[in-house]
Amino acid sequence: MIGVLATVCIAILVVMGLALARACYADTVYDRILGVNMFGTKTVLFIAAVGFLMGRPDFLDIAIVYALINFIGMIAVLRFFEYIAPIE
Amino acid sequence: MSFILDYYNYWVVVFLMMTGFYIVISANNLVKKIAGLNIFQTSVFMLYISMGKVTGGTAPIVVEGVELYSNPLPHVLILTAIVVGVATTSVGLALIIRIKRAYGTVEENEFKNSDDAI
Amino acid sequence: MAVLIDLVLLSMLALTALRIIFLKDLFAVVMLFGIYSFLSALIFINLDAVDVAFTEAAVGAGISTVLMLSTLALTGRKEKESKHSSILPFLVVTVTGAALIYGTIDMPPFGDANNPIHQHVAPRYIEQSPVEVGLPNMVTSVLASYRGFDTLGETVVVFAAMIGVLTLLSVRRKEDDEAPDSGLKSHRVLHVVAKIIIPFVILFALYVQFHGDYGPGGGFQAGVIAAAAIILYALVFGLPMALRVISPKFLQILAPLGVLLYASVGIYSMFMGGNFLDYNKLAHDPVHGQHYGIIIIELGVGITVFAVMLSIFYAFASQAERRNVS
Amino acid sequence: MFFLDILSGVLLLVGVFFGFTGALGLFRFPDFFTRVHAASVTESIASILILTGLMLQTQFDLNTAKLIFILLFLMITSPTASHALAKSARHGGLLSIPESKKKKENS
Repeated sequence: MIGVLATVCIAILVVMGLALARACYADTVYDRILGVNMFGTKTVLFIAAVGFLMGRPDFLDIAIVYALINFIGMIAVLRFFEYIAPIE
Repeated sequence: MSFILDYYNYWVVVFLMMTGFYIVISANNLVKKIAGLNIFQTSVFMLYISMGKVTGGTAPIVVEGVELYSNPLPHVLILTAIVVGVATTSVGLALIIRIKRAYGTVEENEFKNSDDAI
Repeated sequence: MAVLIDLVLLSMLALTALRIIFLKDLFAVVMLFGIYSFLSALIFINLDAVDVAFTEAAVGAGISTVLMLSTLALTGRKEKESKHSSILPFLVVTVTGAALIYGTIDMPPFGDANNPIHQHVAPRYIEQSPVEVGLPNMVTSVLASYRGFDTLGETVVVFAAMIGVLTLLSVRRKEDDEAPDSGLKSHRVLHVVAKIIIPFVILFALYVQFHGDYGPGGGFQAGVIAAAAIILYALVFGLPMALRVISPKFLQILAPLGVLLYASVGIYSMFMGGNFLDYNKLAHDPVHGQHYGIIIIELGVGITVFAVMLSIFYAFASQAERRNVS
Repeated sequence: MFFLDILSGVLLLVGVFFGFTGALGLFRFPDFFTRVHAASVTESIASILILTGLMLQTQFDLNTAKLIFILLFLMITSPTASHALAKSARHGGLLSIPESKKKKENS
């Protein structure tokens, strides 16, 4: 079972890397926000999986905080984006 | 090989610290400087936490059947430092807003020029 | 496996930091900074510092990002090209970095259980704190009991930061209330969803506050999460609505109240014949006394952090909104 | 127990596969709205599968409850976030590929 969990963790890391690349090199602002959002969601899954891999799955509280902060960050970005003049 | 494994954590921390330092001294924009300062600060946190880690240990919350725990002391110091760090960051950002209102810009060389004019 | 994950996360962190240097769009810088905080919190989890990861995720990624975004709303989004050459800063940084790396070689190896740092007070905390304080979470025991005086100081610093921000920026006054507020009014779905999840977030904050003795969490994290719930409300429904729910005046009373609650535990323990913040004297049984003391001071910390974070957010957000109106 | 382990392993691997396709979609799809589609749809299914797979690993205690809470939270917030993002992009004047083509022809 450890093997499967390790595979899952590494695969999620790869997905996080792709999302990070999207967030770093994006054509439009919205693509960047999309990348950041995807990164956050995958982080939640990663924390959950890595807890089981390390044998101490009682730290799922942190995953909840991540999910929450990811959502709030997203809303804040959309909210303040209205105020910031886009550069073209 | 074991030499690298023993120290790579510290080296990456130094790299991050220097990245933050570079942004602080080279960036012209004050908001970016604050971001650089935060990167620097986080790398210091990481240095402390790296020192507290014990290989094979686990998080310092008691469970049955575990003997080896990581050092809880750096965790305590850094936990409070993070909250204080964000509080000081907010004071810095508030200062930036006032600078923007007073000088009309947050670019370092521009308000230096307008200071000299006075 | 832990080493591999550590390496991958650290290299992602390094890449993010490098990318931040070259981005001129400050909006993107702030978003990458959010990712940076998330990544460093992941590394803290991997290095067994779950409480720190909790705080970093909530404070670093959440509150810092929101504050920086609201500053950007006022100062503009684009960084201007610098006319200075970047060679001198690069040289300074390289020399400093080389010196620091030279310094790390004298450090004890990473993760060795015989390192000097693990020899002095840490064994006492690890072996004795479950007996003396009676809590499974050593970080909470050390934070609230052994180093309680230090934590009182940190709480006062956070409170002082609130005073600093409020002297620099004023919170929106009543007469501005007439101003049209855009909020995220057109997002109907968001309104419904926010209404559903905000109560759960506050419930979760209470869980973190009172479960902090047994798992990761405590006053600092709970205060921030509760503030985040109200911040979410303010973002979705507009600042005036949030000001009506929890007024800045109320927060300005709440913040010193938390600090006073903390300090009064210390004073009370002095009256009971102990030292300042000596919880053993709070009850007949020392371990019970420790429990009472820790619960009360964590509550004080939580109240202060909640009030401070929220009033700082109010101060920043009302600046952003006022500029939008004029 | 053995059966549960296999089931959980399958769920985890399939979930990761979906997550990976979503990340590829971020790069391969032609315009922003299709990319949102790729990201948000796979995100939901990947979270469901991975978190359910992890739930089967627990002893059905507090951890299971927390996983269910995370799952519910993600199921509510992640589609909402995608929706709000797409809507903002629409307000901001971002066009899909057929629309921008049409605009070019008209002008």
